[in-house]
Amino acid sequence: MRKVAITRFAQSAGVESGDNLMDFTYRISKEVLDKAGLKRNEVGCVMIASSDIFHSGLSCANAVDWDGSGAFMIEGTRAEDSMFALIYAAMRILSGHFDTVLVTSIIKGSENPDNDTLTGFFADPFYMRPLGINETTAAAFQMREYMQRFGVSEEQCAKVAVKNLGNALFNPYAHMKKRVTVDDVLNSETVSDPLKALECAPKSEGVASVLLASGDAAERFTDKPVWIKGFGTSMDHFNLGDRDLLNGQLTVAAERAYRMAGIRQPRKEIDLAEICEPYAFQELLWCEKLGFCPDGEGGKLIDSGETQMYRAFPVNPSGGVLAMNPYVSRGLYRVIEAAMQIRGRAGEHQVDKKVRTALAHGTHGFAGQCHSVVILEG
Amino acid sequence: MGRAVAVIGTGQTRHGRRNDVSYPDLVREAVRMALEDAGITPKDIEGVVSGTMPSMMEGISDTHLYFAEALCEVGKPVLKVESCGSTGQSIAHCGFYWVASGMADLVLVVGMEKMFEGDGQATMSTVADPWFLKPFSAGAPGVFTMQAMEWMHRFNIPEDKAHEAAAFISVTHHDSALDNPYAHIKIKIGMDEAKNAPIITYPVRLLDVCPTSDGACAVILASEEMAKKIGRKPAWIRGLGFRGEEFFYGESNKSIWPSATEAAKHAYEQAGIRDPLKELDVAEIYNPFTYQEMIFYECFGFCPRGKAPDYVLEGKFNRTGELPCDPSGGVLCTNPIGASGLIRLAEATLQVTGKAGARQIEGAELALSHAMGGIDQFNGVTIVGAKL
Amino acid sequence: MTKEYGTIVNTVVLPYRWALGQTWTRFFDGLKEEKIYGTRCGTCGKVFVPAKTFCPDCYSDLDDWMDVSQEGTLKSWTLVRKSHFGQVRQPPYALGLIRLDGTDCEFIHFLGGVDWSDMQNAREKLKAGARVKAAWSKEKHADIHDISCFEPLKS
Amino acid sequence: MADEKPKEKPREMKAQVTVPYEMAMGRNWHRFFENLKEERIMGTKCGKCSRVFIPPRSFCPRCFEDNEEWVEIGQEGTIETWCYSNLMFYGQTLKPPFIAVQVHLDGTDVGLQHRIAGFDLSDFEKVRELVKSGGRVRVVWNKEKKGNIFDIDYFELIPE
Repeated sequence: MRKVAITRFAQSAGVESGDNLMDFTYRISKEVLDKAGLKRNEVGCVMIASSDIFHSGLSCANAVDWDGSGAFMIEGTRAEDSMFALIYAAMRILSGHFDTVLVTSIIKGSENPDNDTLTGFFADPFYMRPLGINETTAAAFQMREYMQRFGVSEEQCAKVAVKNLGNALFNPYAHMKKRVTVDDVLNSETVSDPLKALECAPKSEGVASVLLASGDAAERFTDKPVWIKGFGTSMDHFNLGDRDLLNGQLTVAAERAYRMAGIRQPRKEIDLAEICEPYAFQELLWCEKLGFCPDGEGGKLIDSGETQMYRAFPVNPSGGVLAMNPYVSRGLYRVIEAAMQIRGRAGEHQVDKKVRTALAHGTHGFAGQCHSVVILEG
Repeated sequence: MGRAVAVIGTGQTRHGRRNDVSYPDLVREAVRMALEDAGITPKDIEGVVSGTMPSMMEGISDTHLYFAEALCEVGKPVLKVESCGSTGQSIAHCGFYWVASGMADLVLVVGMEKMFEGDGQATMSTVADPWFLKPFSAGAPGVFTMQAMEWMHRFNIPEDKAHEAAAFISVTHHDSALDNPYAHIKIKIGMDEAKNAPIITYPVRLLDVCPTSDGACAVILASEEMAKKIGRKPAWIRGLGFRGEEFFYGESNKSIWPSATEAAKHAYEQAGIRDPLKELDVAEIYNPFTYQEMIFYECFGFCPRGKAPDYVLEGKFNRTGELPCDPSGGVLCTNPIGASGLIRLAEATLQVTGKAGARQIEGAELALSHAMGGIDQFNGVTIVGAKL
Repeated sequence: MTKEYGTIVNTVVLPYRWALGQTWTRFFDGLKEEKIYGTRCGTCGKVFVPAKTFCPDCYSDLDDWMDVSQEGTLKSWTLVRKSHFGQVRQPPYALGLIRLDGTDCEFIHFLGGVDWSDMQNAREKLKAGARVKAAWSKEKHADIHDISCFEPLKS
Repeated sequence: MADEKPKEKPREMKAQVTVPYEMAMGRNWHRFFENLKEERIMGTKCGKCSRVFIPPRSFCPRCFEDNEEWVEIGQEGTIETWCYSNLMFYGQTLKPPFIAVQVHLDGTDVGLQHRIAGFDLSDFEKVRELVKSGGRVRVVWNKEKKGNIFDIDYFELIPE
């Protein structure tokens, strides 16, 4: 089978930008191409990811996204989520039809109304929407069940926010960065009980771009390729009531990625994880489902301190989604951060240990309805 | 290069105004038919791709979440791909590369739209940016009319001739739709009626324009090995291409439409087609407007630039002509946008597998399917053949 | 405008008319008569509420309709305190995941009859397994709001 | 209960969805609209392919390089194509009938979308007599400037 490498990448900072969407997209896509020394019209295929959550008030976001991503008269399309775009791009290379794919993911959170307003549009119009179900209320249901079933405490959940917002202080691209204590988190405004404001991700700008190349082509663009060793996605039931919110499809998505990458013992074989945790407790739950600790022991994992930046198993050294939440791009940001760590070029937030294999995770939908997992290797 | 990919099953809902079913139920209707056609069960599916014209048409975001069960997605790998009107082709391409990459042997591809649930033209005006284009939006007809006017001007096509040819296309397609059990608009019209229909946006008249439809279409793609194992007569994907132009309508030349021309060229190269008019047996062109269909004939190399009306009036693209185009009646008679591009592939598949019933083109072995999207911006083409 | 750079306000207003289809229509007709309808799957035997057209697990048609219990146990809940644009109602309001007796899934609805000024007491009252019962709206429109909310049963 | 039929025909649920956005113009478009206020039309030029863009792009989508040069553009141009719209839809900005036009302004290499007005549009046959692809038009400025595309009120026909 062909190999697929991440060769070059670029990301925007999460803070509000006065650039319009088109120029913003151009700036980041161009940065990647310049780094790779590749001309726009030499790219084999362009894959755009932009959100369908009423993205910037524009339907068919791909229409306006097209030019800035360099796709004029190039083979390409747009995917709904940045992880989907990355995976589809990898498949295009694996198919042997393309040697390079530029993946650009786009959103300007500052232009959109509240996250809750937009994620509310996931809901069906008859039942969940008139009841006001959105990503936050769904996550609040999930958090309470998590605490009830496994005795995970609010303090343990809050610790994730403390860790990640703290890590973000070292990440120049992060949107929210703060040194906070568990008490600060617990005393922050209640959003949707038991979720506190500091446990919920902001809405951020986020244009990120990655140039993928086939194994043979990769060395033209970089001396440090990061290989995509495995990927997997999986989908859960739509209706929250039809699911076990604590036992969703992440396990299945991860199994697919692990099988492809030949990973049997994730905790041992993976050196670092960038996890999509729009709500603090989800980092703990997702760690369990990814096989980093037994079920119900996410609380113990954070207590152990092992997931901190300079410890044995760093999780979200970038600050994660709590620090930076460009909705559709957030998965690709995890991939880029994981790739930076593997290359040893994450600057101030570079972890101490040698990172050979890293995991990047993305999720969208209510309470993790859809998960994507990507395994990267140096 | 890559693995061979076959279309082994197709399913379409009855298209039209479908308020007898909720949206997920409509989707399931198409999926069930495709499963039945391929002779497989939901368990056999290894991946699901879906797409609509993006969310503002539905008023629901990320519909792959809402349709999880209807699409047989639960516990399965999924991808969602969208490219406006060309979504139907884009999702088919996604399914193609999924199978070609070796990551799955059986992929379900589903496109859907419930256009009656939203306001089509209002939604389409939101494709335009709010600074420059949206203020002057006259909906989709406005865009397509400007294109038709530019084309006629550029090639000195007399308006009368174009008008006559457009009416001819309308009449023949509406006739064809009568033979298509899934078609939405089923009316018998005459030339006078088509030519004198009320003007929507001059020169485009009511009978030159596609309807608003609810509908869904599902297609099942398989690897060579799996297709042989299942043993139904497949249609092999022989070539595919997708191209897009600049967002601002005025920046590229829509009378020669580079994206349509290049997308087809890319597909022809893979399929080894040099003279499409001779080599293709049938074409399912995305034709929301009769005038646009003529521009496509030229872009796809079916006739010289500026000559489409002549060819049309000679009957070259009739069901009995040299290259029958849209024997299903096309988008002109059935247009659930997110499904429309995939319906073209499904119809092309039915043709080359000899399953097109009353609308069958005798002996069809090589067929082109196509979709267009954005503000005249995107074009996708897939060519299927009876032989690998 | 509050931003310090040039912007354009682009408010999108779109009309919709979503088809309920047979199943939702019949379900909401039931609510109008203070009945909560579910459907049972002939293959796996599970009972789903709200009624479904097809089984989310077996993909088979569901036509075995039943009038399910209006009481159930609370599985999870949240009290929404923060406002956002287009919210369904003014916070605070609470939502619950409720397993209605005899069904095999959770039903979602508002929670009422709880004093939110005393959170400790509220949490005690709503702990996992708490029993709740549907309270009906006086005015009915054959929609989900025909049920006003679910209220804790006095234990 | 299995044989009970629904009491009513399937219904529809009507709703109106409102979603507010505030979108950045970006430097180039901001400058463009500021110039409109002063009745000047500014475009940008690609240093590589020399095409002049209006709206003024900050980059050339084909060459993929920054457009650094600004050029003032003429206020007259040629009609590339046009469309008489009598189609009404929800939330439309311009009320029909109106004439949408793509104008090739002198000194540019692309078409600009705007409208043609300044005469009675109610009779289509008369409109058809007057408006021709290839015909010349000129800018009519809005007296009241708001820094948006309607600072150009419309394009008027230049008699042959």
